[in-house]
Amino acid sequence: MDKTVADLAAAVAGIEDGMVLMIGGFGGAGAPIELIHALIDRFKATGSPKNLTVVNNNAGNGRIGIAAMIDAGMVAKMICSFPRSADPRAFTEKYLAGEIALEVVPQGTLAERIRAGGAGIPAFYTPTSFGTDLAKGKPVAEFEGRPYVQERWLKADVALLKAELADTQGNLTYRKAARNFSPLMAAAAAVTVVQATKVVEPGGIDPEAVITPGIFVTRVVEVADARQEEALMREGAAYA
Amino acid sequence: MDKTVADLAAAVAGIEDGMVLMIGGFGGAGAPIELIHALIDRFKATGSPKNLTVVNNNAGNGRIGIAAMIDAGMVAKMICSFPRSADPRAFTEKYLAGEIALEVVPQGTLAERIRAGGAGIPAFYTPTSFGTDLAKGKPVAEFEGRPYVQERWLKADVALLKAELADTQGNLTYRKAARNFSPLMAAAAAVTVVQATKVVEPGGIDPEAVITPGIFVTRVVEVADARQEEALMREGAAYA
Amino acid sequence: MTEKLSNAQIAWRAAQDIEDEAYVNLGIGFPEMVAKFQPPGRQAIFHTENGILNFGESPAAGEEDWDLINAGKKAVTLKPGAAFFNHADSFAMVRGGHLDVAILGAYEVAENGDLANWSTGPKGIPAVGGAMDLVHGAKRVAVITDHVTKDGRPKLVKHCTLPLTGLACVTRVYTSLAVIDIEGGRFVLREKLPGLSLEQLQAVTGAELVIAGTVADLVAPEVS
Amino acid sequence: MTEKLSNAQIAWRAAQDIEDEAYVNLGIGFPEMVAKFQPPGRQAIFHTENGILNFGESPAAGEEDWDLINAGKKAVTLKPGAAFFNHADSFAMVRGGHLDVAILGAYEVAENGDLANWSTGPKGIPAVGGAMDLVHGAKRVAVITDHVTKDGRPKLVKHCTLPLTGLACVTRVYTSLAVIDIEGGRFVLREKLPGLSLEQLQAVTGAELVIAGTVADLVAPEVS
Repeated sequence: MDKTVADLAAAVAGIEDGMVLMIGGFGGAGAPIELIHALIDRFKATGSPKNLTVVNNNAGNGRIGIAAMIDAGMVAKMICSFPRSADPRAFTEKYLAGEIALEVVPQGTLAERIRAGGAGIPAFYTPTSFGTDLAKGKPVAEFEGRPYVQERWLKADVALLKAELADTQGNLTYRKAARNFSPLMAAAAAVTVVQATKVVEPGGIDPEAVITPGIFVTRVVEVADARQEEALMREGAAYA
Repeated sequence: MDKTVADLAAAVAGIEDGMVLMIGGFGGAGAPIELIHALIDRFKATGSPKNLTVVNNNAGNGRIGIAAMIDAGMVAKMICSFPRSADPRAFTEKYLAGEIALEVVPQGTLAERIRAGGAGIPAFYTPTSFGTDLAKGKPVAEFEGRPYVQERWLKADVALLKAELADTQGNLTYRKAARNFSPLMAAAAAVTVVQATKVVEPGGIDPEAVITPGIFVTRVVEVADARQEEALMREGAAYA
Repeated sequence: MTEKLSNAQIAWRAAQDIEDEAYVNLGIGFPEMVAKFQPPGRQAIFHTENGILNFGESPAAGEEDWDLINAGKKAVTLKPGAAFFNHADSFAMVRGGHLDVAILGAYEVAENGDLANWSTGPKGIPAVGGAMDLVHGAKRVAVITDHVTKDGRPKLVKHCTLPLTGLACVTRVYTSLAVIDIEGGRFVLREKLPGLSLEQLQAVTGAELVIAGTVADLVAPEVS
Repeated sequence: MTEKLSNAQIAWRAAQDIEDEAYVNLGIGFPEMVAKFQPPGRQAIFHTENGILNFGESPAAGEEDWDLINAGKKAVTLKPGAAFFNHADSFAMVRGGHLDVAILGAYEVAENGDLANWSTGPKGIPAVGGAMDLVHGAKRVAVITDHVTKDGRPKLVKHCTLPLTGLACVTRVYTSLAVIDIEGGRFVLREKLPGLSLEQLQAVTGAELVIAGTVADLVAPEVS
């Protein structure tokens, strides 16, 4: 079994117009910048993929990563908890112009919906958002006298993730707080694509240390010189 | 912050008649034999705790651990997925005599109910058990045309767990497949008591390697010479 | 009719349909044998409910590590690329549809794919384990079983009479006499022992066997 | 009335109520200051939604590791005993009631404990983050805030007019003028600035202040 592919273009193959993409990361930690930019390259060369729905905690920062996807016109809808950032221009401009849709989800509910998608749980109840605008239209129920909101699972066609180590079977570790949503997204997507800073042979990761077991991973590409989004931001980088 | 206690008796203090106890382990892997036996010692000395509800995947094996609790007459009800084992006499005798109650829960549903208890999710839907005797009386709902059963969270007054490493703040690692239900139970119990094979200072466990963060742990006791339940079984051990 | 496949031969036949690199869960007991018969060149990855992916054979007697066991509580070993995880994550793999194949035993299988394999009725002590989760999780749920009960009654039936494990979940049954797919609520015969007539097979099957295309010979080598 | 506590002083006051060994989440922005003012001898453990328990101060400029950030995307450091975990586990800590205290900012707090702190209405771009989860998770949810808005209107009100974050969730409010508990659907005054009369305080508060027992002086040292 060898899930590695030769390059970034092969890694992002098969992502089509209209798909739902989960993209790992919280702020810059865990953002798979190289995978995203490879997808932008394909869009620029072929006009596809477009009309994407992107699931991420945020909605892009500056002119790189998800923000650059939005700038390029690939994204029809964002599902996120916090569409603000140090430099939210890309999303803000499109949103105010009515050119991008937004589904705001409380962060814990977003995490749990993704986790449910991967775990085969179609719906669950949470106290979060009860009585607020974000619960409008959702079923509510009482348990032990306390009100809860019913939330639905969230799945994706493809997840794009950044890992620290991957073995060729797709077992993953992450670096510090770059873990965040990625293990959940790995399970919730039909196809999970991972850029790893280092790819090792099976046995190269201690079975106790595996955070995402390989069963959740479809393709792995090594990006040894991966850049951290926040570091790029501070250099004033733009991908255009 | 120092969550360690001096001995097993102090570790199991405060467990009272009628409480719900989650006990870690799947078969012998992860069974906190020394904590259980300390609780039996207290029962024998004081007549308490009794009328306990015990949550575990199984219902005891041989004459040690949970089986010895049942033999001693401390357990009023078992919540488990599989009340059979190599030597299920203790449970079987009491069950056939009508002296112990049984709630059988599919193993994945048991895990998810405990996980929900720790995660503040009062109810969720699962395909598991739909149309079977184990779904009787439970609400059902359709999502995308497929039927699901509503299941409720499961919480406990106390969890008794076995860890490999613990630091004094309660961060835990487990040994191999001894992990099983324990990280879920740690979160689902009001008081989580852990016997660890080795206790280290904060910083002694790599933050990436922590499986159960200390926030879920109340008390830690070092049991350096902890015995494995299955190994004791094979020696023919009995705790009576 | 005395000729039939041994349990090992049934397990061998089921193993031939497991693709290379498939993620597979084998039920405890008889289905565990399937792992032994993977064709050369194929390497499935085995999952056990109690939190291991990519475990291997049993260790030699005396070499067991009892913290390294499968769902049947038997000692196992690890292959390179193994991973440990907790029970919630383990059943997320199951319920979330991440397994390619689950192979389970059966008391009864109905022609609509209903499975009964966890309870022989109200007299015993009920014990379900992970079976009810597995039947709703894997992309393909197959059963291996003797074709009839010990006292000769059909295990493939019109309707199950024993408590159900899951509804309409089984898609293929490997028995001691035949390989049968469940399609459109019917038993479709794919393979049968060469010495067995269709009439003989139908006589020990509790619902109609449908023929759709070729019925191949069910042939298994001597294995154990 | 120009005298009031600075933000740092409000944060200092809130910090005095955090017990030793408490597990605490501080909202992004102003509430993050609370961590600086823990009394000597007490050591809370701080949680951040993005998957760290037991993080510490910001590193020196140039020493940042941008994979080691808090929910406000600021670089942090680790203390001994820190742990990383994924977002589902992080919000299990929140929603599951495992945090002792959450301290959040506010646009409005109503006398029944309703909180509005995520949206200033339909004109802006909505962004909620983890606030709606935090108000339902921690054992104690406190707010730190200026007593009035920048244009002088009360932030402590009879009913919130802005979109709600959570219903009846706040139990204590630390403002630039007072410390107020929410009990039985009323604002109960516990402390006020010594130079401020009850009438003056009531005049800038949008719902009745109830006196129940002693009203202590709210005194904070010069901190920044």
